[in-house]
Amino acid sequence: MAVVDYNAPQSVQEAVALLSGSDIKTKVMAGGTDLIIQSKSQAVEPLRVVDLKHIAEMMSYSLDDGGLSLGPCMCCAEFTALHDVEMLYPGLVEAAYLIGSTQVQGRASIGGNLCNSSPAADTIPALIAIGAKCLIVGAGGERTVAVEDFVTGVGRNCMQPGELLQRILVARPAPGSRDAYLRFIPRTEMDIAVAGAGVSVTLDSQGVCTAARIAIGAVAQTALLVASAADALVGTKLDEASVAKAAAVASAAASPITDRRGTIEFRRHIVGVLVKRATLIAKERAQASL
Amino acid sequence: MAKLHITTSINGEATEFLCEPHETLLDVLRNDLQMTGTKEGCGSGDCGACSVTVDGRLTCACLVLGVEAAGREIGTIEGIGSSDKLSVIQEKFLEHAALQCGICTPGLVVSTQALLEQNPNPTEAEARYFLAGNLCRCTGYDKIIRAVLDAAATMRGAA
Amino acid sequence: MSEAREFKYIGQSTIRPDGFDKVTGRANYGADLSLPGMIWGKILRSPHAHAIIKRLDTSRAEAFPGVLAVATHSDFPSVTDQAIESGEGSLTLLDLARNVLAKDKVLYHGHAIVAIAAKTSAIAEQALALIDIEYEVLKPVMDVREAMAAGAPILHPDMFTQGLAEKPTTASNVATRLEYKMGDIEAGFKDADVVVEREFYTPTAHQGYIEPHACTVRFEKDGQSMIWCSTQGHFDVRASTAKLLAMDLGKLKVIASEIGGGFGGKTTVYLEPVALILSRKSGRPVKMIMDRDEVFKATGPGSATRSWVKIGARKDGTITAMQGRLAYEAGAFKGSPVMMGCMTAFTPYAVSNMYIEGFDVVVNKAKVAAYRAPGAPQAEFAVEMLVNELAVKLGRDPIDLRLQNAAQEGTQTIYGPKFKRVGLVECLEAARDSKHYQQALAANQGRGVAAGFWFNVGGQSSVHINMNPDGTGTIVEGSPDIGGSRASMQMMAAEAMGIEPGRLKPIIGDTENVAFSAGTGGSRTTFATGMAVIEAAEDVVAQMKQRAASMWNVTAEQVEWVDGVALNTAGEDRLSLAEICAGADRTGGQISGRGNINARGAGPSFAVHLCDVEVDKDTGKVDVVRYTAVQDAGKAIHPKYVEGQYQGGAVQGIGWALNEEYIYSADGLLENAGFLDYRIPVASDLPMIDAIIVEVPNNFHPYGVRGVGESGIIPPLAAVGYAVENAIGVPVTDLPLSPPRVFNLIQGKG
Amino acid sequence: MARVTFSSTQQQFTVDAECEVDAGNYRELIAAITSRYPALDRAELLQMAVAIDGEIIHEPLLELVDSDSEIHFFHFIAGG
Repeated sequence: MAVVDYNAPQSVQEAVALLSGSDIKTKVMAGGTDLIIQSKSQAVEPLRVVDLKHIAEMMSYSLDDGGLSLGPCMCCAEFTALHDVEMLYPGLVEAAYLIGSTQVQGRASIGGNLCNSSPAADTIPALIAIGAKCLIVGAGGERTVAVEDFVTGVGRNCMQPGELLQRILVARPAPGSRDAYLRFIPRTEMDIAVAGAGVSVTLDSQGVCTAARIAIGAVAQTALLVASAADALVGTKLDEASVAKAAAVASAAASPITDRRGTIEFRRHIVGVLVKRATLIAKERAQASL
Repeated sequence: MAKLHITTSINGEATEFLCEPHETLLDVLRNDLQMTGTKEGCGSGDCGACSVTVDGRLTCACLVLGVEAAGREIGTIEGIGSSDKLSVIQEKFLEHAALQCGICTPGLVVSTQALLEQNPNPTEAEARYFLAGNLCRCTGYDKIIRAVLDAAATMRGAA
Repeated sequence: MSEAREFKYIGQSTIRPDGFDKVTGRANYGADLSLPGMIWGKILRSPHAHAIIKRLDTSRAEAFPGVLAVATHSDFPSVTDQAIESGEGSLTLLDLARNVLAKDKVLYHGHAIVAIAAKTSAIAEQALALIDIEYEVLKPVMDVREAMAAGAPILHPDMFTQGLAEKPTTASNVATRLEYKMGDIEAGFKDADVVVEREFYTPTAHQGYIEPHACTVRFEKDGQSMIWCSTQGHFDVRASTAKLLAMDLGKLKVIASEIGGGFGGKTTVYLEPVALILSRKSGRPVKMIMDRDEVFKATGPGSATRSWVKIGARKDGTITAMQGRLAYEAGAFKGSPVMMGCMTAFTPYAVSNMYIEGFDVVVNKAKVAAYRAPGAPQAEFAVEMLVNELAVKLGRDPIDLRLQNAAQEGTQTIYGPKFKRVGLVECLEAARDSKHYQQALAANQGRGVAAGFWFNVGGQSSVHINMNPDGTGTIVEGSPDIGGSRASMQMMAAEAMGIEPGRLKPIIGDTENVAFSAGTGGSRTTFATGMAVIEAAEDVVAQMKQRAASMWNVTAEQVEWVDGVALNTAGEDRLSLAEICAGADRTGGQISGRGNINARGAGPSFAVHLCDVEVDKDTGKVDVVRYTAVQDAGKAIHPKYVEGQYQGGAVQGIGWALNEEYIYSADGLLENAGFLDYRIPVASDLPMIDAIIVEVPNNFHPYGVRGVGESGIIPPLAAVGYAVENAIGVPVTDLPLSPPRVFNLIQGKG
Repeated sequence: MARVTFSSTQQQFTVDAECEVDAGNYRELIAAITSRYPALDRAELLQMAVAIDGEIIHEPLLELVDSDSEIHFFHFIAGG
């Protein structure tokens, strides 16, 4: 894909119009950290690019009693510096921090990570764990889709041609409810996740888990919400046995592949370790938030 | 393919150039503007040799389209230090022998400046993580990190 | 030299003379030169690991608008087979030509086949897609075991194993078998109370320099051609390119750009001859730059190896026998560094009975190139892992055991000569006495100790020093500066002349303005080119004394040279260097000194490393928590850059030990040709690397220099490897110790 | 008489592990041993590096050899 046409619309409406009216392949660009590399690797097919970074609402966020409403193109470097967001969604901020280097974070965005729909994307399990939703806009109007339903396959998502992701919405966590995200890589930085795990837990004043969500990444064609793993936590005090059980259930739910980043067996094992460790971090945070 | 006319600012200087839509900012800097201080090591954002700032934010020039520079403020290695005086960071890199072959050095200087603007007093671990996207194959990073921490201390002292 | 010699400049850490350009981005590297009218070259590479080219038709590409030239193997004048010197010793001209552009058969994924030059690189890339090519895909051979097995697919039907007692009658993937022996190996093992043995594997690893190969060339119709390129040896580029294209050396000027890392990988040619063909055909200057994936696919990595080593010792710790069998991958064409593996493996030890055999084996991977101490890290990995095991079995401290058996002055080496003065014992003692070695380990931690040996080499270096009328001067040398060597040259010349280093500017001459100099490699530059610099500086001083003598009407013998000033011992006169230079026009013309030498007497450099790791036993992830590199520099001219060599070598070795490896598909396709998945260490992976400089002077060098570039990468494989073994309590045999492998070892599935 | 030690590979052609020859320089030494061991390839020998009394020399053609020198042959060592 060689970029032959570049557009920088100023509004969502203009962007939607650009997406609908093209006879060559058209892709939206947020940070471009995936798109530009992809366009270099197959230089033959012509590509039209719609850059969303000139649309103010795509770059902004709001946080109020209703929760977080995030412009999907805000770069991770800006997002991870939002202390008010970090207080409430530390796991999502961790996931955004883990995407690439400092340089990549200067461009890459949570929306881009989501729409690129890689199985190993770090923010997707983190978003699923906190029950995030996607507000999608197109010529036919708006619709809302849960993140776990947004991604439909390797590099594929539920958006139709002409649609774009306008907003990422997350409810405000109650006191006693917090998240965590961990991934495993061979080095300390600069790698793609071998496995990832996002966990959110809600504790009551007695420290009993009343709700939980566990999502795992890089161990299936899409990030998976593993309700049965979360069920193992609900009603417990997140003691060693229940956390171990949740980890085992998550491992069993994984259906990874062997590739240059890991084997089936290793990924399956690692994702369990991550679920366990992330649950304990979320637990600590939840307790502190009470 | 028709070339696009782009008006931008590079190191504070109003600049115009023509580029094709597929060209990256790195292509434009190196091939169209002859600003070869920004180096290419991978073309995929994995090595940091082409580190620049766009509106003050650190990024890799190979991950930015040239056309995106329109209306932005681009910062490159050529904008650091003056023609007769090196910046503290550059001086500390030389003093600590924090370069061997030197190909990663412009990128590291640009990244270090971004680090110290954001965090004037980084710990060793903070410096190492911030700079993890700048690969160096010669030094083992030891002297680079020492230079960065020393530059930070010196700049704090001077401030 | 006298060990107590006092130096004025040597041993200080000055600011490197090329530093300003490097920190400001002004330094020009391989890809940084553009010429008027320049066009861009790109290469079509094989999508298969092993295939016959059935049909090749470039006509559609040639007709594509904007394409100005196409080159294939048939553009080489018919070449006769002859040896070409490169970093790896010998690569025949035919093999080099077939590596640069494939002939009839492709032998690895990424093997170059056709080059196209076009107005822009985008047009060149589009035109590559228009080349019509048909392959008959063959089964690839990806490992020495497969390659050596009976019935293996044969890469070269005309290759017969050399070094066998009887001349073979069937073709083989084994290019050469060689052996070294000393004493009686069987008697040595009979004499042993304890025997350890193991098989080991090391993966294909790349030098990983950050600057891709790049060149800009111009072929002129009068035959005067120019190559600007990133290389460790521009005279070698000239020799190889001139031979491949049947040109006179005098018609080919090669300019060495600044070089963005090489580590041995930039000691041969890939792009330069191809670009020159494209320039000749198009009549335009041509620039070629490899993409990063081309660098990984098609430029020389270091050999993957399989080895078996066995060591016997008496209860008192005396090692009585060392035996080994090393099989090294050469890649697609013969010429792995297995000989050097054999020569270095046991050399840190003074043992009477040794036997080692080596096999140079071709496989369907890129032809290996030199990689920092070529061949030695892989061999020493096997030996040092076992010496550590031996220490445990004997109940001995691993450094103490090594000290008992350490090679020293007079020790007979397996490859022939006896050692002159060497510094292994001093390095071991410094490691033993370090704070690091005294520090206790925490839970889940382990420690590894390992030694390494590299010969260091001398060879030809040419230098002249041109003095200016104001007493400043230019040092013109022929060794590309890859890590700060200009600073050392400046300091050595300054020391010899008795003037401030800043008065002398060192530059790297091109092939026309300095005489032949061997490439930067083998840890030879500070040693050999340094000797040439000293000789040239002494030549300048001799001429200065002569000029002063003629001014004073005395003989040169009556003139003394002290701190850059000529003193008349027959009177009170004194003339500074600057004054003599200022009056040079009246005393016989300007002054320049010359030092063209073939340096001998290179002194081996031994290294000893200590590594502490911490292992996450749930995930197999290894964290290097403390690391110390000790090495004998002979004399550290510029201590900070010497430390930098130790630290850089250590970290390259840590990468090799922990995560770096070429990953191939079942079809022999390289799956990790990028920095994302070829995982070299990043800043956050590492602690500070403590460097301890030991100085046991090399008496063959005026200032005692040995050379420090290479030994530092030899010990880390076993230092890290044994630290992991020590932490997890399970024998380690294969690298890299990536998390899945370590986890499997912990689980008993190694 | 200078003492020459052959490499293991060379011993396939010489059978002897070492020999003593009378030679003033390296060129004469090569002439002496190739006449005694015709199976040794003279051209190949001249391309090899040599250690004379422990000092490694890469292009030894005119190198002087003492009457009590020890000579070892080996292949050219390069490096990274």
